[in-house]
Amino acid sequence: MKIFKGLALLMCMLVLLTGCGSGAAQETTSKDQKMKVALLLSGPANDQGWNATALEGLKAAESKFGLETTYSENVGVADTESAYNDYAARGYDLIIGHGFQFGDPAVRVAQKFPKLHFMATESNSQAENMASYVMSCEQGGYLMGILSASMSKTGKIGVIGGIEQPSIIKELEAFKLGAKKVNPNIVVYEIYVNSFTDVSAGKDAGLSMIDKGADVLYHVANQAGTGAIKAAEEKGVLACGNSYDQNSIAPNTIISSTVYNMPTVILTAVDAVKNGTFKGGITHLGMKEKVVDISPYHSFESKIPEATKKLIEDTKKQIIDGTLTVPVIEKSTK
Amino acid sequence: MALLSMKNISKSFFGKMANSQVCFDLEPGEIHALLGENGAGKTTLMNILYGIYSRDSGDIFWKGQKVSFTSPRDAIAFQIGMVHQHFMLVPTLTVSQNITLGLKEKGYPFTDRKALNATITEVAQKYGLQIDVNAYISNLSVGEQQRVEIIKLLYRDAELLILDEPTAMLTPQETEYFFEVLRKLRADGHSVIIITHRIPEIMSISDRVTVLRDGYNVVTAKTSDISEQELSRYMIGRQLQIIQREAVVSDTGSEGISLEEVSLKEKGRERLNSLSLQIAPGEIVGVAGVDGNGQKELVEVILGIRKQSSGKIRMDGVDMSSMSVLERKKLGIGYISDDRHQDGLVMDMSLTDNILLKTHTDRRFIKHGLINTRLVRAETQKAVEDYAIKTPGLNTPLRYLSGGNQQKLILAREMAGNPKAIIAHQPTRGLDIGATEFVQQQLLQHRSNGCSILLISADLEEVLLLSDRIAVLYKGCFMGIFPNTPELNLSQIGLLMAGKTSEARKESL
Amino acid sequence: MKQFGKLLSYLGIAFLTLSISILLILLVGSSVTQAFSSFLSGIFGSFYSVSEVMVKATPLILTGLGVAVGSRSGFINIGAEGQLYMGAIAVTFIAFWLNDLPAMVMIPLVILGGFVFGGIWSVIPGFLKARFGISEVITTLMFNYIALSIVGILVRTLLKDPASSLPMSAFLPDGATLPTLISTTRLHAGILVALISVVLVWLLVWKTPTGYEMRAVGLNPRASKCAGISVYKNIILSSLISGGLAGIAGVCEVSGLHHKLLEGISPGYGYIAIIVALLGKNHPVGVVISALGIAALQVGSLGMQRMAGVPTSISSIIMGVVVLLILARKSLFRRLLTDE
Amino acid sequence: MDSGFIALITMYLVASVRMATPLILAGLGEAVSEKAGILNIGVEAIMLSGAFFSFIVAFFTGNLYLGLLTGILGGILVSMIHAVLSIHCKANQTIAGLALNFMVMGLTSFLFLIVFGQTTTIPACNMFGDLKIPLLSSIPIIGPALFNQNIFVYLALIGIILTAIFFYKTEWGINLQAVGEYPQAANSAGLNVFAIRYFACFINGVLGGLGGASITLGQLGFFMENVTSGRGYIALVAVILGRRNPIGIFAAAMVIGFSQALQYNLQTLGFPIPTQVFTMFPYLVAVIVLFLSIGKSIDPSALGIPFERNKR
Repeated sequence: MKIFKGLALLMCMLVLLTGCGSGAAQETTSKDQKMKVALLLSGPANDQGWNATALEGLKAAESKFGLETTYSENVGVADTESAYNDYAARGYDLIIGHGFQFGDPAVRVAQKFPKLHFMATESNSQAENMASYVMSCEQGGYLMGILSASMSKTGKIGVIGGIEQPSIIKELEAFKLGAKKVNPNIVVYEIYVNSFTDVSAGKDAGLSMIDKGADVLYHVANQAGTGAIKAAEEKGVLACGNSYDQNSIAPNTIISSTVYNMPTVILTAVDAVKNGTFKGGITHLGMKEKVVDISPYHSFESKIPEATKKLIEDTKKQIIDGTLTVPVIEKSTK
Repeated sequence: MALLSMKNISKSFFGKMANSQVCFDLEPGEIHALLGENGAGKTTLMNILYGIYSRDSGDIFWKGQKVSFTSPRDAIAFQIGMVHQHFMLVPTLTVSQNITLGLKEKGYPFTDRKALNATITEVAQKYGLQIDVNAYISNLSVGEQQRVEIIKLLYRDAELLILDEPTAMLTPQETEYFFEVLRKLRADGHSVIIITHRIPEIMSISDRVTVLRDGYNVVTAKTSDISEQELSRYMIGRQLQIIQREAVVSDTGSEGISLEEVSLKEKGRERLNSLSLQIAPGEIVGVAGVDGNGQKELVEVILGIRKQSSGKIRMDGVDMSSMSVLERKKLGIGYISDDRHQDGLVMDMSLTDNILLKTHTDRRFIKHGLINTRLVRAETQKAVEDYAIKTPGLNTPLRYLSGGNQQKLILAREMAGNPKAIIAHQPTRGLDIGATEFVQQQLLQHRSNGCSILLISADLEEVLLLSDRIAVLYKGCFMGIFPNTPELNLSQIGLLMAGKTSEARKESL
Repeated sequence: MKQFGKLLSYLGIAFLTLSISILLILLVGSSVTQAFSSFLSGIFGSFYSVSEVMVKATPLILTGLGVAVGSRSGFINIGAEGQLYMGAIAVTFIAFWLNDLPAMVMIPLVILGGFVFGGIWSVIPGFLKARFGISEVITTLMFNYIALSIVGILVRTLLKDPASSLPMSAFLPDGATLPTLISTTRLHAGILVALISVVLVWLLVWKTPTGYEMRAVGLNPRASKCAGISVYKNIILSSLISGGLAGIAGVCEVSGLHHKLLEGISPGYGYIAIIVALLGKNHPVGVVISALGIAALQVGSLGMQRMAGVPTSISSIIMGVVVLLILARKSLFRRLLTDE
Repeated sequence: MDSGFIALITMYLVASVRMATPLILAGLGEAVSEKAGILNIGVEAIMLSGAFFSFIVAFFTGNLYLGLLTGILGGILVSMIHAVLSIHCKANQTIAGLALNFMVMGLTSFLFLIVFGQTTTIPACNMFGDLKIPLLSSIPIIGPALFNQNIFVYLALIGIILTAIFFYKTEWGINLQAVGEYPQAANSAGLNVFAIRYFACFINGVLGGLGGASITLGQLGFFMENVTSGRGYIALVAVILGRRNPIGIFAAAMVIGFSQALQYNLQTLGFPIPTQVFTMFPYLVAVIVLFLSIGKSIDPSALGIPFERNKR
């Protein structure tokens, strides 16, 4: 029983300390005109992928519009709603959750704070003041499919997915379609490693594809995908990056990368809030909006056949002007 | 010059003195007996010498040089060896591996096992000890294990051998043979300290004797200068009270406990072999025998802790052969185990909770499905008063009570509510003389109340003191059941305990 | 004097922990005062934040209680995490299977279901331990991973919301959701379920013959056997209750908080539960206090991250350090604790 | 056998060995520790610490061997904390291991953040390349799998042989077993129980640290938070499956590695099996094996129980 006394004492001390501390913290909600934006990330902010680009986007928006920004990393499913709520309670005008699982909690909190704006990426939830911004990642995946299939000498390529969920599946499927367009007989290996963080698993998956003859790899697996790139680099085959221009990871391996232009996504949202045009609902942002793009070829500029470059350029144009719609397949056709 | 000299050794456990200012010395080439009741501090003193316990104060001199052993390894380096009462053998290793354990033999760590085995066999044969060096300890009998322990010391060239109750497991005949080995060792220049509480053995083997009582050393003397009676007085501190056993005539008409050809087979070994026995109300049947001949099995089969392979066990005519432990206890059987720490008590629970160990299913103590705490406390309070249990409080964990008080609590619990039968296995083990007498008085008290009592004790004297009849148990068989009369032939009992049926028959002629 | 020394030793642990946290905050380059004030305002700053502590404490109380019940009878349950997920699966299954039942019937039913599912998940290791002496430490640990995988499979197949492509179930029918207690917060009736469980477990373990048997078996199985108490039965029973409580934690998370089944609903509650039980000395009241304490630590460190930029990994470090210090307490403060 | 089949088998084996290496190293360490009676479920923490420290030093010095050494030191550090708690403080070993997992997980990601900050460029170091052993590597099938790998694979193989000799051919193995089975007897025979247990924990730290380093310096060339992703727990499974026998652990780790390799290959073949089925495969196998080995429990008797010298 004595330990309870000790614990109780500790709690008392904490309460006392709060008395001294909390006053100062509360006063930061002053009336300056800076718009306040918060970003929630499901994983570590320095994952060199999905979350890192989002954070980069936030920083870009901050410098462009002079925002006051903050972010939380490693926000688990259980804490999502309280994170939204906490920022809302502290008067953040726009709160962004980066990932599908942020959708439902955002809707719930949004109903409590009708004057604030909420957003989640890749989700399908919506409310009056809650918007889902879906990036048309499949457009990037499609182009990478074309590129990979064109660069393959063995007629075998591979793609590694993280966890099997729609935002990942649609990109993998588009990759397959793109590849088939160039070479209907191409073999595309696909593996879901069931993790976005297990780098070793990503590498092992990549190696197993290379073992089977794949000579171009693509990944939609965040950190785990970095492992796949390492596998390609080690075995001297090619790879395509994802999320941002990953050429720096392996300059002689990465032909090109799909780029999610998170700054544009965030800027679009901030713009809408500023102009009072922020609307709930699902917004698709793709190549047309310059949200999805592919990176420069860097050292591969000279190695990629001109015909391929042209094909990619043309396809991109078609996507932008709407003459080509890349199908969105959210169920794996494995 | 003394070979070993221990000066003013003190040691306490949990605030209780186990040794206070004990002095002890040993001459080269002598067999020195360390005599004392259980709990007098003999083993503690030797464990301190051997480096197993650290002492609180005092000095130890070995060949005149001040030494301080912090582990047995230090003691072994000075050629001191010890055989513990509980054997220190690793069951998953072989005899040979156990004997050389901790030694750095030639080629260590890649020792040549064959060469070692040859040396071990040679050492063993020198003293006439037979052993299979490649056998695993877990497959050996208790007697064989003791042999391994002794070979282990001899192999290590121990100059001084400390033997803790070495004869507890042996039959009188084996003991005599064992003493022969000791004499051979003495002739070879070894010194021996033998811990025991058996006075006759001391008279026959030792050169000198030191008596410990309650952690103090009382006397050290030449064995030839002292009589058994004097030793007994020193050991006990006063004259033994002679317990009078009056014949109890049972008039309850009940049958008591009866065993009918009970056998127990475990792991392919016959542990109990067709035992039949009836204990009438008001009768104490004592079981004599060397530990490990089926005593534990017998007790546990009667209580249902183990299930007999065949045979029937009845209580007052009720067949309880297939009953659970609880059902049997509810018929009115009290159980005093030989190992109170393991079997009888929950050391980390309070006195009240330990009383509950028997009563928690008793309807009397349950109200609306909950335990009636107040009633249990009252019951415990009554037990504490009736049995004069010394405790700081009813909520004190039992761990902090002395062994005697712990045992008293078991008695209070098991003897509450006038049981029809009591199974008492080593009920006085580890108790001081006062507590021992108390326990014995209680058993006799219940005997006169018409209780059937099975008493199992390694102490033949105790069996002789209390029993109406004596059954001799050897290798799971009853070698005979004899009425305990002054005409009883002790030598015959001894031979039967050793399984020597034919010689025993000769003896009885 | 003895009590005083004990108190001092705990204060010593508190001091050491505090020093380590200050060091870590300094390393990260944040201001210590700002970090601490944001930590505390993260906990006590608003009505909502206090309610958040209780929201987080709910599964910790239930899983911690489960672990505590287990260890009382010598069943070291490392598998509360998996049992929690099994409870979450149970509530989802039952809710969709019997979807039009009224809450009056449905709520008790899903709680029972969660108890049974979680219980089964821990009875298997319990059985292996009781019957064959196979260490439950490893088996319960392995069962966590299996349970997690089962959830992953189910939200993509059987329990997946057919109307959506996301790997999660549809929203539970209204009858199967626990009511929110205070409308502006997330505080749901799960906390009441947890507190009722605490009282029931306290009664069971400390006041009934069955609980007595479980405790006796935990402290000395051999003596219990000799006293006619079935060790087998009690390990099975306590592992059932232990897992069952963790299962209820899963029910509360799903029907009180998320209202649907998805992966990752437990950020390691089942593992933290072991720390909760240790700090609470395996006593129901202690479990409640330590669960609140750990929940406050986590909520506070989230606040610290949001306001002072201190990474949340700090709370994981502190939890580890506190437990290590408590394990080492008797050796660290030996001078103070002469008699313990 | 046609050459395609041989190539396939070789490929599987190479992949299995690669995936099994960290498990073998950490598993061998844990086996030594458990034989001496210390159950450390903090293998994950040991590996993570090894992975982190080996990377940090390799990154800043550019010297892989220095990194390897620091990785070992990192593993020893964590293992020794556990050792002090369980041997000296006589604490509950399971809880100590668990707490270490929490602490090291937090600490490594914390320190990584302190050192490198938030970044989108991966700080990477060199890696140990493959060393081809002449002759042996040209043995069909097992040659490429065992003798054309990086230094960690060789270390693991040497580790298996050395621990097997240590366990079954030396007096040390007997001492270890004595300490884990019946420490009182070992003490009485003159063995220093504490020293032997500390030594066993030390070995656990060395091998676990190597296991961690094999991930950063042998497989990836970089560190990320939680880079071990639960491999420490799988190593525990390997120890149980392999029954603390070095060869057994090797076999168990290979089975686990093989199941992973199989998973990837089945996926590339387009089998529509949920990936989670494969994720739980090693655990399921372990449970099934436990069921099958019922009645042959061979845990050291004193596993998880602290040894007290002055206990009465």
